[in-house]
Amino acid sequence: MTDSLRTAVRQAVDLVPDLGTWWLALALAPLLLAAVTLLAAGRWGEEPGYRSVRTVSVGAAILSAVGVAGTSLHRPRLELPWIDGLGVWLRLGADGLSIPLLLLTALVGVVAVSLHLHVPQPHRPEAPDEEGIATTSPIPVVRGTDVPGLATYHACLLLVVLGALVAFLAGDAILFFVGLELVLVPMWVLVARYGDPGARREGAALRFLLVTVVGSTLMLVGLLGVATLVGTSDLSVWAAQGGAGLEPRTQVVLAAILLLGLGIKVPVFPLHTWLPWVHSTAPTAASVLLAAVLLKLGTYGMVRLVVPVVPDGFSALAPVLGGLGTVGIIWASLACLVEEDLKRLVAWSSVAHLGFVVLGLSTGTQTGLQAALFGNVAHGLISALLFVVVGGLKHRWGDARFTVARAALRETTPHLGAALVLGMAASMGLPGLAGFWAEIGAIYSAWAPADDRPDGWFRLFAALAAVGGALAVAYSARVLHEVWSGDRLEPRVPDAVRTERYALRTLGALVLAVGVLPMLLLAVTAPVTELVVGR
Amino acid sequence: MLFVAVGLLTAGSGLLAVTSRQVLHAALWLVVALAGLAGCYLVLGAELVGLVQLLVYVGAVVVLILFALMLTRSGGVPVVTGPAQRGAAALVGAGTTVLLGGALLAGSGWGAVQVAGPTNTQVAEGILGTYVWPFELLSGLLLLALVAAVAIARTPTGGREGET
Amino acid sequence: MSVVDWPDLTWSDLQLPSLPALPQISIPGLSVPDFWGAPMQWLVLVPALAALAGITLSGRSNRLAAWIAVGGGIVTWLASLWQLRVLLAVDGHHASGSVGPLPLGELDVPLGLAVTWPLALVAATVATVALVVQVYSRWYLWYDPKYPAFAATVSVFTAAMLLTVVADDVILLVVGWEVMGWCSYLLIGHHSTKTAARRAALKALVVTRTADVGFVLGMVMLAAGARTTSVSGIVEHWAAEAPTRGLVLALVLVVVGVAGKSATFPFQDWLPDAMEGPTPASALIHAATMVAAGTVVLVHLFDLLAVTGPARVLLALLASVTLLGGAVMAFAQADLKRLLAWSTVSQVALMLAVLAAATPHTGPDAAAEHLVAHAWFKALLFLATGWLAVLVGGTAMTTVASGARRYRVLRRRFAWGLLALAGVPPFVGFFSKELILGTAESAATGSGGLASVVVLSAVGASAPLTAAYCMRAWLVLDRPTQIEQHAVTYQQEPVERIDDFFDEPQVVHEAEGLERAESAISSSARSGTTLLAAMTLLGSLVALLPVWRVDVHLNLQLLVATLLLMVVAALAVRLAARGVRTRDAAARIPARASLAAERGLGADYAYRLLVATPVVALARAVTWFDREVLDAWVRGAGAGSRLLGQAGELLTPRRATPALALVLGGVLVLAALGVVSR
Amino acid sequence: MIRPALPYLLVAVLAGLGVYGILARRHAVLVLIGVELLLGAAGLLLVTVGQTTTATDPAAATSGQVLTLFVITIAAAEVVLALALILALFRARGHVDLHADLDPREEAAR
Repeated sequence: MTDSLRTAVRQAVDLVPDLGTWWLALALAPLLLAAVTLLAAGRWGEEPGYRSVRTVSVGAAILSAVGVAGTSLHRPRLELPWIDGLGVWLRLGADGLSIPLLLLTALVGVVAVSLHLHVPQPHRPEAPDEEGIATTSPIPVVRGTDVPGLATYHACLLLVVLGALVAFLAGDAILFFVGLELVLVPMWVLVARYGDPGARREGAALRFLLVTVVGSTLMLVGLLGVATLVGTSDLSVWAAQGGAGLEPRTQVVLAAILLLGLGIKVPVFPLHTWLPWVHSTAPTAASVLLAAVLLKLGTYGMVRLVVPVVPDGFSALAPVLGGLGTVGIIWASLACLVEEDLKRLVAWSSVAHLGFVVLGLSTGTQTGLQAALFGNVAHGLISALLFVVVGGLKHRWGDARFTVARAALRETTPHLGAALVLGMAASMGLPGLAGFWAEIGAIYSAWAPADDRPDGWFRLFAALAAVGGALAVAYSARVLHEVWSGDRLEPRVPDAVRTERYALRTLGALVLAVGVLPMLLLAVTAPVTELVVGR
Repeated sequence: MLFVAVGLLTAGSGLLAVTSRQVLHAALWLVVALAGLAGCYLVLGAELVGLVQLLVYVGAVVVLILFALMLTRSGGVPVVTGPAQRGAAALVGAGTTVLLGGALLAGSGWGAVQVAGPTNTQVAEGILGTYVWPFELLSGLLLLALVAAVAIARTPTGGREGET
Repeated sequence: MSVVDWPDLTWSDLQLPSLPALPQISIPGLSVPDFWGAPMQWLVLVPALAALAGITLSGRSNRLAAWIAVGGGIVTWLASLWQLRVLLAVDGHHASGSVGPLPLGELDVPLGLAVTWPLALVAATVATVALVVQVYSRWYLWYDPKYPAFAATVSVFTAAMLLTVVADDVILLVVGWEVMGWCSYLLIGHHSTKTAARRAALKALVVTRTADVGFVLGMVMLAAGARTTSVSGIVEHWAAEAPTRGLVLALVLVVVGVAGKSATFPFQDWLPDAMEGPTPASALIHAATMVAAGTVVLVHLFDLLAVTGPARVLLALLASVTLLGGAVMAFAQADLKRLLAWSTVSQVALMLAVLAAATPHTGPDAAAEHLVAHAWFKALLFLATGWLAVLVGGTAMTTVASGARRYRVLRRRFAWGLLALAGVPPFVGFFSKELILGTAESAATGSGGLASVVVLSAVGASAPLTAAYCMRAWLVLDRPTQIEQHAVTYQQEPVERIDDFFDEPQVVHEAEGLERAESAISSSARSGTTLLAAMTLLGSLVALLPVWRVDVHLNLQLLVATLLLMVVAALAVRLAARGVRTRDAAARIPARASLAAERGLGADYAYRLLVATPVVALARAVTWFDREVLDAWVRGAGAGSRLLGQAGELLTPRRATPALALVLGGVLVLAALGVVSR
Repeated sequence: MIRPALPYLLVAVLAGLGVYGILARRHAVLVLIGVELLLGAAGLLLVTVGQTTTATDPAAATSGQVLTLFVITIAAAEVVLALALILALFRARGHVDLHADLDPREEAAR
């Protein structure tokens, strides 16, 4: 049954022309051009209307997505000398490790760009005794409107996507770093300028910038360390050498620096405190990008820059990393049980899910790595879905906290409700949806880690991770219990508008497809994991 | 030797140009220093450069500086900074001299070499051949500087003079 | 020395003679294309696709949703029959693939499917019950705007259960297992505007998922040892050596998970609360899916369970406690649905008990057979109760009193269901329970050890208890009505069929006459219950099919003794009910005791005290610590950089010349460094 | 025959004097005089190197003088601009004292 389908798909794929490195250009150039155009347009006299801005940026994102799809299909490689004096080359290319994330980035980019930007309303102070809201409470506007600075906003979104794509495509450590940094500043602008004014957005934005810049600095130090020791910044050379010729002690130091820097970006347990703040402040699209793309850069960096490059150092630190990941799972899930703000809650759940990813990574087995890579993409899809819903809800309610008076989603806004149910189900690791395979894979691989890992500890981690899975069910059910079901019908809020519906359907369908047919993803990453671990 | 004499003249007048308490004197000492520099060029066999130096610097620039000095009366403000600042300046200046001199002397050594400069024809060919694009660019730069200077130095419209 | 010379009887003597080998029907030149796959694939795929289609296509149309759901049910049912046919052809074991092996590195994940006779029969039962439930819920939720979601959920539920039944891979078992838990959450909380329903749904999900921690870990351990997730591979690997501590731990954990899903002590309390869901959902959860899944999983893993002493003893103890406790609790309930719920708790524990008691010699088929039997009669009882509840407006014992008299059409359905539940011959319950008794007895006298002895005594004790609560329910339902008492004779008019499946049902108000009201059910739903009622009797034949792999010696003494005990219990209940207005024997129970029983003996309070409150307190501590301590370094970094900035500002000269001196001096120093270091 | 050490020494001295002049003077025009000396030093260095080089390539051989010419030209342009700026500054502030506080408005706000 599947064989005939496979041939059909292959024939369809063969119809796509191979444009070589032009695919790469198609993936990156539209974003850059559109971002520059939008940035310039706002300063060139009259600000363009929201229709033209949206057309330009959505068009650029879609074009770029097409380019990314072509890149993933034909896997062109581009190598140009860039900074000769430093031996830095402009190496761009996709492999099994980056293709899922590239596609994820392109898709989430389209989703984020197409979401409407709403004027953040000033914070509505809550009187606890006013439980029964008057039926005349204003219905929030959820359609596209002219917002001051809309062009800059879209340009920032495009730049974030561009930076992420560059980082995922990079075949050179310095280029990877450049991509990583390219993401930060527009994201800071998004949070600081377009964030929720009621949530001290400058503070949150500064927190984001400060913390991630610390992470970047550490990472740069680590990268330069490896580059000087290996003698090149070519990632394929790094991976091919596999730490040969590096002292074990040096490897441990390098791995520690890199993991610390990347751990801030992921974020791993004790370094995670910035994430809920930023998420609770950021506008919806920025939250979507932050969760679905930016956090992935950290885990991707671990797989790309640490695991194959300094294997001895990584395996020495792996128990600590796995332990931190596990503590993160439990810690964040517990926090979710009492968190009062819906957006912060979803952010916390991100910490928990990335804990599973980190745990899978640290086991040093192919199974664990596969599960981690799968979890990366799964979390990207799920968190994007959830943030679209939750961000929309926050705008509709005027506040994302559970204390705000609200109607039950199931009764009044069934589309948003269904999406929330799907997202929460996936978030709790329901089989048939994307989250499950990462979770079970991480637990399994922690129970049966690689030979050089301490068995006992990892089994403890596996047990704790399983408990964390149960906690995830508890908090997801809590969210549904509080938000989705209920008998309250007031105050009325509008259901998902068209763009939201399209976004939710696309993401939901992918969550389901990846959950039911995990081999779609696993088959792509399998050769790479064999290379990374199987040596 | 000839160069020693010219050089000493240049250095001495330069010293006076930066230490003189009289504004006008400083400018005049600058004339001497730049003229000395032109002499150095001549001694080194770069006649064209020496002449241009005389023409542009001694002829034009210094006149401009003098004009500026007259236009901007110091208005009772002391010309020279306090002793601490001067001490620091002397330190940095001396440091520059030592560092630069040390580096250059270490590079060249004390031996004598043959002066083998290009002829003026060669220089002209160089300017209009190899370096023609920078040369053309420079003319543009000069024009731009001229226009910009006029624009900046002009009395702002609606300013004090416009009212009277 | 026995008074009567009991004949020596084994189960195989009772079984129907094996069918002669069917003639091979070969259709020449018509090779079945590969595209059609194996029936077990369709068993899972069809309901899943029906759910997907129901959600995406039906929109707001209940009618379309019903077509899709029932159509999917029918195709599933046909697939289950096809499966039986295939099994007949291939001699008892049929394997197939599903979505294909997963490239998960070192771990071998074939994701295979396989069926044997008992499981194929379970699958057929599940498919039938699911179809009946679909048809029934179309009528039951006719005006419900959320019906499409409900129907789709039922379809997913069916798919998950069938997946659990036909899975030959522990990952697939976990998949089906968890999806069922989730679907039960949705179904129980279907009336989400009711606070009680929301709470019950939350409780069901959280309690079962908590126990599932053990299930998942146990499965992971089994797979990790064998380096494969295929059930046959796991059994082969672990059975090859003597039971190790790893195996014991894994199976104990699996048993804990099974206990959660099967509502066995100490996780029993979610199931009675789950009565808040619509009745069709209850029927599905109780009869064929959810709670029965534990039995199915343990049947899959029976070869390992049977050789692992501690896990068996644990299972036997839990199941025995639940078996007796559930029966007692059922007797004390003041609500018919809750009575049935507790009876489910008890009956499912019976299946688990026999699994604990069975030895490799006797085999696990008694549990599977009771699962099939239980599915028939419990589905029937629930659907009949739902029907009655619609007619009389509630399920409290006082409300449903005389129900079976007022609505004659329900009388036979209730009677047969309760008789089968009590295990009276010749109903299906009798045969399955006899087989259980025989298995336990064989094991207890054989090599079963402590677990079998415990189970045997518990099973023996549970029979009269079951008979007692069945008798109680029947007495209440069958209480003569006022009218009858006055007019003695009851005029039964021919039942009028006034509706059909896809037409809107005409709600006949009581004012038009009680007799006609009984037909206020769609004819298809009605025929569904008729089918189930028939199966409580015809199912006996299924129980006697020669496909059950049982090698059980039947002890006729035990059998007769059990039957006698049941009669005595029933008579005692009858006596106790005399003189009570509602003919409810439970009225004799002290009020405090019955109230406590209705509240589940405070299990809910215990859950909250022992688990929920500490966890939430821990969570609060965690957030406090996170905010005040972990976040400190971020805030500290912010404050620190601000301080640094202020210090830098103080150091910066405020005038141009010194600033320039600093800059040039700095350049000079840098240049000097460059020159010196060269 | 010439010792290149002598012009090099002069270059160093002139540069030092230029730096001293830039740093020690308060009057903006006098600061400019220091700048001129620095530029002169640069020109002298270029010419010296150009005249003593042994390169035969015409582009390299002429580069010393040509670049010095360029430097002189650019210096002229720079002086013109700088003086215009100084004039504008004088108009705005009434003095051209570089030792004054950086920004009076900022000081007032402090």
